[in-house]
Amino acid sequence: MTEKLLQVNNISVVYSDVVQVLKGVSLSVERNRIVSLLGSNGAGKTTTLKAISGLLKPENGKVTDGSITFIDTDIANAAPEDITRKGIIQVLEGRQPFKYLTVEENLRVGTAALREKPGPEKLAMIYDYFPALVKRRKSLAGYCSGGELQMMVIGRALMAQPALLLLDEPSLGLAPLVVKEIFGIIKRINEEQGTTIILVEQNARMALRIAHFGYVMENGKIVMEGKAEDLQENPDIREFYLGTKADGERKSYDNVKAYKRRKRWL
Amino acid sequence: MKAFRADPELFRSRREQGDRADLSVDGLTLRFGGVVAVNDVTLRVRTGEFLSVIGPNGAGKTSLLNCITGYYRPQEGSISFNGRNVTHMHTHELVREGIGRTFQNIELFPGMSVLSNLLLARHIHYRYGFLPAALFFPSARREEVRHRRIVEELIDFLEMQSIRHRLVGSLPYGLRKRVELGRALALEPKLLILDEPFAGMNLEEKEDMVRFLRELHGEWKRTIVLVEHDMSIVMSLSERIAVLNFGEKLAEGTPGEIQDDPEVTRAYLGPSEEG
Amino acid sequence: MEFFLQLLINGISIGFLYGLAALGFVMIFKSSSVLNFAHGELVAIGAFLFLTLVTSAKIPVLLAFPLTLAGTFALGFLIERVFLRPLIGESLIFVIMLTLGLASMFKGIMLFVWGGNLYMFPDFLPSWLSFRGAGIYVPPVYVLSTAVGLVFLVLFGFFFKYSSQGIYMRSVADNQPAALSLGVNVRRVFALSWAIAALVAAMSGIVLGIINGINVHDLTSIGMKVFPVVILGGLESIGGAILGGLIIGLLETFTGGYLSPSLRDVIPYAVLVVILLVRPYGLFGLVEIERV
Amino acid sequence: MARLQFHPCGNYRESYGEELRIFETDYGRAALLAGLVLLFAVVPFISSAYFLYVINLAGIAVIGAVGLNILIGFTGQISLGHGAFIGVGAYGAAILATSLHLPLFLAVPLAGCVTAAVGMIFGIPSVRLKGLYLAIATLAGQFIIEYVLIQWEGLTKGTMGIVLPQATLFGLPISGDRGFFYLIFALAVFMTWTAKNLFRTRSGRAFMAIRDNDRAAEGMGIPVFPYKLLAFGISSFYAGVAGALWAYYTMSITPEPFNLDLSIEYIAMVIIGGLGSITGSVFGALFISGLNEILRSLFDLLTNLPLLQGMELNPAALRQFVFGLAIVLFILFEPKGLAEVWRVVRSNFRLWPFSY
Repeated sequence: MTEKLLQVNNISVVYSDVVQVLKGVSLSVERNRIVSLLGSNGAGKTTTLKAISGLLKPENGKVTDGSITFIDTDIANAAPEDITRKGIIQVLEGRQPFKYLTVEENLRVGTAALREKPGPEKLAMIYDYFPALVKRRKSLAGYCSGGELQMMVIGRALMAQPALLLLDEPSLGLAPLVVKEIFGIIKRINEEQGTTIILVEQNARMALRIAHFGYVMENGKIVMEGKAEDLQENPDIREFYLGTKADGERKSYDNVKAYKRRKRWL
Repeated sequence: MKAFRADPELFRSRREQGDRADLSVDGLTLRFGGVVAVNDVTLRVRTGEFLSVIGPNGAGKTSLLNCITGYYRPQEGSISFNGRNVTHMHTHELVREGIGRTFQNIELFPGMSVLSNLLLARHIHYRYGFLPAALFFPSARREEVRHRRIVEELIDFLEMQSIRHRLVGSLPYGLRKRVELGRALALEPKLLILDEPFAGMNLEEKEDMVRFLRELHGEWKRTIVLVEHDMSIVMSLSERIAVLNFGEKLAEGTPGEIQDDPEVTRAYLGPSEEG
Repeated sequence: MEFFLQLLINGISIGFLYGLAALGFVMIFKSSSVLNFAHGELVAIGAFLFLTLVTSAKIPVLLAFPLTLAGTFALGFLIERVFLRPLIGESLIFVIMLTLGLASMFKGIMLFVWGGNLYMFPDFLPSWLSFRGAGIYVPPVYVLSTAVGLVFLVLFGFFFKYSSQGIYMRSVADNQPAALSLGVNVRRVFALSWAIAALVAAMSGIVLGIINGINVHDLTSIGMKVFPVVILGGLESIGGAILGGLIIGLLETFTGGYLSPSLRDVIPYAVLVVILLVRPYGLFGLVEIERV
Repeated sequence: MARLQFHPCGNYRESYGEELRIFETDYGRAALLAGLVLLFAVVPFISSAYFLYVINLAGIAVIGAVGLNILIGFTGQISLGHGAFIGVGAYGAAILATSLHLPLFLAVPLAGCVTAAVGMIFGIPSVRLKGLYLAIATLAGQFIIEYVLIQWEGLTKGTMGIVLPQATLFGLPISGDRGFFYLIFALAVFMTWTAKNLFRTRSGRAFMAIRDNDRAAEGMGIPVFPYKLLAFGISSFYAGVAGALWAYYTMSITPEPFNLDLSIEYIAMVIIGGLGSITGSVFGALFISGLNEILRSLFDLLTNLPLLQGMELNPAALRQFVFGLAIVLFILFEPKGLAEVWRVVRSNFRLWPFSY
């Protein structure tokens, strides 16, 4: 039950041989868990995901130090085709649909990494998770709304039968109701399919609610880690990520002052 | 509150026109290949007001903004700004009328520095002609310096001093959003339209942005239209909220009224819960 | 009337040939959004390879044909490997300029080897392929070009619409990072599309060679002719490529037949500009989906 | 204020005006001045007639290449018709000089204006066409202009060509290569400088905005289509001036040289020099012109070799191949072009002996 699926060991990532983005990041993910990765913009969350999925390479990035062990092989700097074949699929930030393909064709591309193409029951399963997609199956993805697209790209990734699903900001730019729906589905996928998930989110409140474990990143380093329940109780997390005051009351933007309180770990 | 370091008059290139920004949208309808994106929407924005537009994804919020800013041509209805019918104006003409905006998916010039991005937004405020520029007459040089000074003021205001020479493409998401706000401000718009400026930001960045917007509205008396999904921000900043659903206006009112509207709760907010 | 009919038939056959040449071009564009300026050179290389195999190496035609196709397939593969692969992820303009450079290089090599002379294939098409009647005569090669054009149209159409590999190709052209994230083998897609494109180009080169004879300048200029063809049809459309080919083929033959031969080469471009002004994405091209 | 700055170490500038300078250091300005003195006072007197001829052609190419880079490199509109526009300039000047008997100082700028007008006409498709579709529309322009140059015999005398009168400037005959050297390089330096100015001011920035993101450019109040047309106009004006000078310099013109190959040659200059760099276009033009001459001499050498006497050598083949190879190698190994090479060399030189 507590078997390690992924072990990221002290990795450093450098872009174009000059810009160092990650400075010794370690994290471990147990099977069947949702692990949430929190942190400010530019902290290196997306880079961490890309280091795992191998998508650094097309952007001139490289893991220069440390190792990434998936089950029992080191996948640091491996080609993205090989990593996806091992069962790690990343859902990119900003959705990235194939605009000129229909929704169903988009889903079909999801099977690219599989040697044996699944039958129609797989598609049916996706439509079961995302009923909103059924009536859009024949329309071009470019004409779908943000919520539909987010469902489509998660569905597309599910088609690949991932062992480890990397989700980058699935709630970006979505309406509150849709965000709730999507997080509900992510939780269901984790419970019903047993898919292990790493979730990068700005919406810490939602993320910690469905996650089992959490990491906090700042400036290319992990600065805090713990069980999701513990993180939710941590006063710093509450102040800077959840927006709750020490007494449990929700902080309001009405009181935003002209000065900033600094984080104590910086 | 932090005010302009230098003479605020520097910023008012078009003082004679004043800050009047009355927008009225009447019976606006926009269709895209069979889909009705905006359906008979009527909306008013008064000078000095802070109006938020909320609604589910695909409800037509961005389409509405795109009609107001001239990117889309509505099939029916009219838009007028300060009493002038602007329904069929091009985007660049609307910018001259005083409507400036930011974009949902960030539309900066990634290969240019923050400074160049902001200077570009000064385009309509330049007065020198083509020939003096090509020969770089002293008049052109003086104007370049004048605009540079204005842009530096904005950089100060948005606390971007340390990144002014960085390429925009290399900046993290949250900062890019800030640059985009700066660029919209450099246009000196009377009406500032912001399309999801908080998306993808963490709490801290959101607080910074709220600070800027509050000062823009409170001190600079800008008229602002905001599209945003983060309800706590919307409720805290707006004076009035309009709700769109399936291209139609579902409700309109003060934050208090909207929060208690059962229809809005059902279509958009979902049952409230504490966490 | 007979003159008209003859022109019509000629136009259609030439049109199918242009369409065929354009198919390879569309293939590359559909998978990688690259406008291949070296396509005319690929057409010429195919024709010259076939010529060499048939005349110098004295290999029988039935064997030389598949050998040529295999050779150009390999060549396309190689071009992608050596020249285009290092540019994956670079700005598109560089890739396009690279094909311009390649075109110049290939043309130089061919001129070096074969000069500007005109060569002829030995006659090998069976006469039963021809058609005579109603006062018109359709030579076998025209029948051949029409048939080959139709076959490839159907083949390509099904390939892109339904086969997994075809959908992967479209996905790569659409959004390369997303395709990579799902495990689509982008490099294989590119290599394959270049290989197939070179093969199809060679096929049209051989048929063109039978009609007009083989000359470096004439054959490479087909590379320029595919532009109005594919643009008319819309850069991404298989059916559009064939239809564009037909339109250009007919326009050319009729201009040549009724107006003046010197106008032949200009009219397609003039028509092209007019059509593009009315329909900026060609007759069947995908309208760019822009969301602000 | 009078403090000279030789090395760019740290930002010592005291006013925004200083940041607007083309050269970061006084050293750079001094070097340019020295270069100009060398160019105008020394080069014409120590060069052989042949060398002067070569650099005169290179100077003309500089004007054309700077023009093309304004369109492709700065505004992002790919044009495959630059060769034809140069032809329009050449014919414009020739016709103005022979039919209307206009003097050179009027014929050259007027030819530029005529070409600018023609360029803008062929730029009209840019109102709706983008990227590749536009590139093909300009290709159509190339072929249509070529056709008109050959077929409109009443105006262009068709393939016969036009012979130009002796070039005079304010009554003084411009004689020989040295005379043309001053004319060509005065214009080349002036037009390069103007282009530099363009891109540190309003219109130039608008061009770059259109290149980077035309929707956002529109949102900055930049009327995109008029600016695209303007870019076509300016670029063609440069082409027209280059063509006019070429016509006067070679004294007689035919439609033949202004074909697609010339367009591609100019694209090669721009790519090899570096897209979006004025300095780069200058380098690119010099490089390609130099390469042209080297290939020509190399070919002469080869044909005279007894070993190769029997072989039928094709000069076009060699040129085509080396051209293509140069483009391919630059794109593969230095896509930012000679401008980048120059920057690296310069900064190494400046920081020598401490490279870090």
